[in-house]
Amino acid sequence: MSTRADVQGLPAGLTGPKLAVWWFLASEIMVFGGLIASYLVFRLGGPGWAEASQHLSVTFAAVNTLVLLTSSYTVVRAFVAAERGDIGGLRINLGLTVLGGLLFLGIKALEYTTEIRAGFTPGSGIFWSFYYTMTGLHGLHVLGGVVLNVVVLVAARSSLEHVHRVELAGLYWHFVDVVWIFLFPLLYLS
Amino acid sequence: MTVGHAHPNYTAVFVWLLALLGVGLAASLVPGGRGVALVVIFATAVVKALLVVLNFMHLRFESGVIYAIALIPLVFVAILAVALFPDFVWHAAPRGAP
Amino acid sequence: MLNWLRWLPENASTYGADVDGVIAIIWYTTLVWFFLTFGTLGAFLVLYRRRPGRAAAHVRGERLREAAWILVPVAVVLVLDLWLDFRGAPVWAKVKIERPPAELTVQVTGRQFNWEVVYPGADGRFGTADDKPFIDELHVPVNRPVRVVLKSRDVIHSFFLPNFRLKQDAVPGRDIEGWFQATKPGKYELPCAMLCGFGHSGMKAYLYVHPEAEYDAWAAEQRS
Amino acid sequence: MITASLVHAPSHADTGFWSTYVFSTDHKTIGKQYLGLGVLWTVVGGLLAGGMRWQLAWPDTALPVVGEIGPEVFNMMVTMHGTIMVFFVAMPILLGAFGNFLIPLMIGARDMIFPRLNMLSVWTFTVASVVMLSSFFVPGGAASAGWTGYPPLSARPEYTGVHWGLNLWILGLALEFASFLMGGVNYLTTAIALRAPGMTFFRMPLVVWQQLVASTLFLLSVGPLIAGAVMLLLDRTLGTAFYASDLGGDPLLWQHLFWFFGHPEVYVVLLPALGFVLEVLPVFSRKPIFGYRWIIWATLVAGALSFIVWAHHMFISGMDPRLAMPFSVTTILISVPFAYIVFAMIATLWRGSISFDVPMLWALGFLTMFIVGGLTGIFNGSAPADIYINNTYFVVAHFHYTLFSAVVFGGFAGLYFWFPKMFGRMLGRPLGHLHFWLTLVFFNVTFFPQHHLGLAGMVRRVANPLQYDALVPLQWLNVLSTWGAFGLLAAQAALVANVVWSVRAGARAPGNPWDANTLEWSAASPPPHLNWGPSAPMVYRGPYDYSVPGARADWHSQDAGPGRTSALGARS
Repeated sequence: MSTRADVQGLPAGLTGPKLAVWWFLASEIMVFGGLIASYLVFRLGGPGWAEASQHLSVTFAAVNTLVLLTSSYTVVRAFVAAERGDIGGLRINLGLTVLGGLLFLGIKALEYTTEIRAGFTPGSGIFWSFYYTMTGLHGLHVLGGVVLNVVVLVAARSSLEHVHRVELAGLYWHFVDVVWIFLFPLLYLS
Repeated sequence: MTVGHAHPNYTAVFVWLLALLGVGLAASLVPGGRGVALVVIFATAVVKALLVVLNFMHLRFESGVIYAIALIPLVFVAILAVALFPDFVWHAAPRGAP
Repeated sequence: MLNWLRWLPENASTYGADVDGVIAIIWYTTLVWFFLTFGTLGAFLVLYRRRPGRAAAHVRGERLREAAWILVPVAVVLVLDLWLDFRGAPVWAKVKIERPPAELTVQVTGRQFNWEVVYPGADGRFGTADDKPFIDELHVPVNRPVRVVLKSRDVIHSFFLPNFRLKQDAVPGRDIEGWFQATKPGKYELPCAMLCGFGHSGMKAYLYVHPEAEYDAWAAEQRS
Repeated sequence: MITASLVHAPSHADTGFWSTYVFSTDHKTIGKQYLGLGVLWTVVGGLLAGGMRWQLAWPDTALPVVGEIGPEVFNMMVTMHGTIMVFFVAMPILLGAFGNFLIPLMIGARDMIFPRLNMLSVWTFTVASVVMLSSFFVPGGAASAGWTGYPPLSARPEYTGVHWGLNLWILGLALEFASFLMGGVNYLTTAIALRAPGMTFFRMPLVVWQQLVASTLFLLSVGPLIAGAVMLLLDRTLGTAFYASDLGGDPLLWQHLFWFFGHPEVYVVLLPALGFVLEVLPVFSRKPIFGYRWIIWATLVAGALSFIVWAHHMFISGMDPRLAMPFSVTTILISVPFAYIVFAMIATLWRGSISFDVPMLWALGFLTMFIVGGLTGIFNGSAPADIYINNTYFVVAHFHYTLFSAVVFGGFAGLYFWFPKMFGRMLGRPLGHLHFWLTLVFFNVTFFPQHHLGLAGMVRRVANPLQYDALVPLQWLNVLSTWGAFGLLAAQAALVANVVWSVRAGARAPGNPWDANTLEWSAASPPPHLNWGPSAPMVYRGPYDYSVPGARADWHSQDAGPGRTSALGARS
C-alpha cells in the first residue's frame, strides 16, 4: 500500500489505512473519555452510587469480560493466520471472534432484561442513566465490530486480497475491548 | 500490508489478562478495606488495558506518530476531567441520591 | 472613565467602577493596538502598492533577526495580556469570590418567565411562614451590602443588573450566591440575560433602591 | 493498490452522469458538492438572519410575505441561524469544499487516500442536511433552545414546546459530526501518506497546514460533545437524569462538554479561512509569506491552547468562580499566537509589490475585520469585564467580526482566488470590486452598532428590544443594523451576477492566472480527473519563492526544477 514510488513516504511499518484507524480511535477515545470523565466526577461528587451499583450482576459482567478478552485473543490469532496466508486459521479465528461478540451482546441483553424486570430502567436515577448510556454506547460499538468482522470474514472466504483489513478491524475490536476493561470496574466493582 | 514484523507471545499475554481479571475479581470479593481493593481493581484494569494496547494493538512496534495520536487524546481527557472537579466533586450543594 | 462616551449605563454599585475600570484599560489598550495595526497596514498598502519598475523584496522572515520585528511586538502583547489579567483578577475576586457579610439576604428564584423574590421575614430564615414573597420587584437599601441567593425552578436564567455591572446565572439544582451594594437610590431594570424560552424577551424585574430611612419604613410596613 | 486503481482506470470518471457528478469519488467533485450544499444553506441561514433583524427593528409587525414573527419563531430563527451558519455553512464551505478541493492538489496527490470514504462523507452530510431541514416542518417547529442548546431548556420538550424539532436537531448534528470525522480522518491521512516526492511537511502550503490543524482540533474535541449529545437525546426520549437536577443530574455538565468542543470549533472554522488569506497575501504582494515556519508553530500553539480555554464561555454560568482567572489567563494568552500570525500577514506586505485584485481585497477585508474582532475578544476574555459583557450584543458583534470575517471575507478570498481553478473561468473584476466594497460597508453597518447596543445592556436573544427601558432610546441603532443586514443580503446579488456572467461569457482561465507557486496551479483549469497527466509533479522547493533576486521571473512553481520558473514542458 505504501509502496507507491510517487509519494514522500511514511515511517517504517505504517500504512495509510492503519494511520486512519488510529485517527478514528483518537476521536473515539474522546467520546468515551468524555463520558467516563463525566461519570467519574458525578460519582465522586455525590453519595449513594456504590449502593446503586450493588444491584448490578458482577457475574454477568465478569463472564462478559472473559468473553471479550478471549475474542481479542482470537482476533489477534486471526491476524497471525492472515500474515501466514493460512485462510483456514483466519476463518476459524475470525468466526470465533464474531461468535464472541454475539455472545457478549446476548449476555448483555439478558442482563438488561433482568435489570429492567427488577425495575431499574434508564429513568431510575442518575446511576442508571450512566449505566445504560455507557454500556449501551459500548454495546453499539460491539455490534459495529461484529459487522466489521463479518465483512472481513466474508471477503476472506475466497481470497486474501483484502487481508490487511483483518488488522484494521482487529485494532477497532481491541479498542472496544479496552473500553470494556475500564467500564467493568467503574460500573460493577467499585 | 506490513509483513514480517515481530510478534509478541500472544498466548502468554492472554494468560496474563485472564490472571489479572481473576486478581481484580478476587480483590472485589475480599470483605472490608475498600480502599486497597479499589487500588488493586483499577491497577489491574490499567495493566490489562496496557497489555492489550501494547501487544494486541501492536503499539510497541509502531512509530512515534501513532504514539502521539493515541496519547494526545488521553491528555485532553485528563484535562477535561480535572477541570470538571471543582464544579461536580467539590461542589457545595448536596446532589440528590442516584 | 468611559461614560464620556455614554456607552455603559450609569453605574450605581460599589464595585461597578472597578468593572468599568477594567473595561476602560482594555478599551485604551486595544484602541492603541487598533491604530498601530491599521496605521501600519494602511501605510504599507499605500507605500508598497504595485508600481512599474519596482519589484518586491525577497524577505522570508524565517531568521530570528527578521522575525524579531514581529516577536518584539508579540512579546509586548504577551506582557500587556498578563498585565490585564493582573489588573482584572482582584476585580473578579471582589465581585464573585470575596463576599462581604450582609445584613440583608434575598432569595431570587427564576422561573418561566418571572423573578420570584423572597425576603426571609422577621426570623431571618427562608422556608418559614413569615417569608415575604414578591414577583418581579426587589427592594433594597442604599449603601448596605445585599446578599442574593439565586435559584431556578425550571431552566437556566440569568440575573442581570446592568447598572450594577452584576450578572449571574441561576441554575436549577444549585444555590448560587451573589452580592451587591447600591450607591444611588432609584429604580433599575433587572432583565434575564439567558435564553429561557418564548418569554425570555420581556422577562424582567425592577430593583428599587431606597434611602435608608425609606427602606426601613418599607420593611416595617411589610412586617406588619 | 490505490495507485493501481487510479492510474489504470483513468476513464473510470467518464462513465456517465451519475458517477461523474452525483456518486463521484473525485475529490474535486466532492468539494464542489460541499460548496453547493453550503451555498444552499447560506441562503437559508441568511434569510433567517433577515427575519430576525426585521423583528428586532420593527418588533411584532408583519414581515412582508411571511407575516408576524413573534417570540417563539424568533427563538427558532436565532437557534437555527447559529446552528446552520456554524455547522452547515462554515464547515462544509471552508473545510468540506476547500479542504477537499485543495489538499490533494496542493500536496501533489491524484485524489484523497480513501475516495469512497470521501463520497460517504459528503453523502452523510447530505443526509444530515435533509434531517436538519426537515426539523423545520415537524409539528412544534425546529429547535429553539439556542445554538448552544443549554439544558434544561433543551432537555424537556415542555420548556420550549419543541418536541421532534429538537430531537432532529441532535440527530442532524450527529450526522454532520460523523461526516466531518470521516473527512478529517481522510484529510489527515492523505496529507501524511500521499504527498508528492519532495513535498516535505515544511514545504506544504500554509492552507494545507491550517486544514490539518483544523481537522485535528475537530477530531479531538467533538468526542465529549457527542457523549453530551447522546445524554441530551436520552434525557429527552428515555427520561434519563443527566441534566435533570431534581433526579441527581446537573445542567452545567452540558456547558462544559459543549464548550470543550465549542472553542476548538471556533478555530476549526477560523484556521482554514486564515489559510486562504495566507495563500492570497504572498501571491498579490509577490513576496514570501513572512516567517513560514513561525506561522506553523504559532498555529500549532493556538490549536493546543484552544483546548484549555473553554470555560471562558462560562464565567457567569455558576461554575466555581475560582476557575475563572486560570481560564481568563489562557484565553488572553491565545491572543499571542494569533497576534503573531496577524503581524506576519502585515509584515508580508512590507516592501511588497501589492496589487489590489479581487482576492486580495477580500484577504485585506478579512485581516482588518479580524483585527477588530480579535481586539474585542480581549474584553470577553477578561473575566471581570465579561461579568458585564457576557450574553450581551457586544458578544454578538465580537463573534461576527471574527467568524463572519472568517467565513465571508476569508471564504470569498478563497472563492475568488480558486474559482478559476475550480470552474475554469475567470470571475469579473469590476463586479468583484463592487461585491467586496458593498459587503464591507454593509457588514460594518450591520454589526458595528451592536457593540454599542451590547455595552448599553442589550441582552442576546431578546425578540423585542422595546420591552427594555434602557434600549428604547437606542432603537435607531437596531433599525440601522437591520438596514445594514438587508444591504448585506442584497449585496450578494453582485456575486450571483458575477458567477452567472462568468459561466456564460467569462474568459477561460489559464492554468496559472495569478502566477502562483503552489502545485494546484500546475494542473489544468479545471484539473482533469486524477489532476495531472501521466506524470505527477515532483517538488523541488517551498511554496512561497516569490521575487527571488536574480531569477528570470518573480515566481517559481513548487515543481519547477533548479533554475526554472515552471515545470511546463519538463513534464508532459
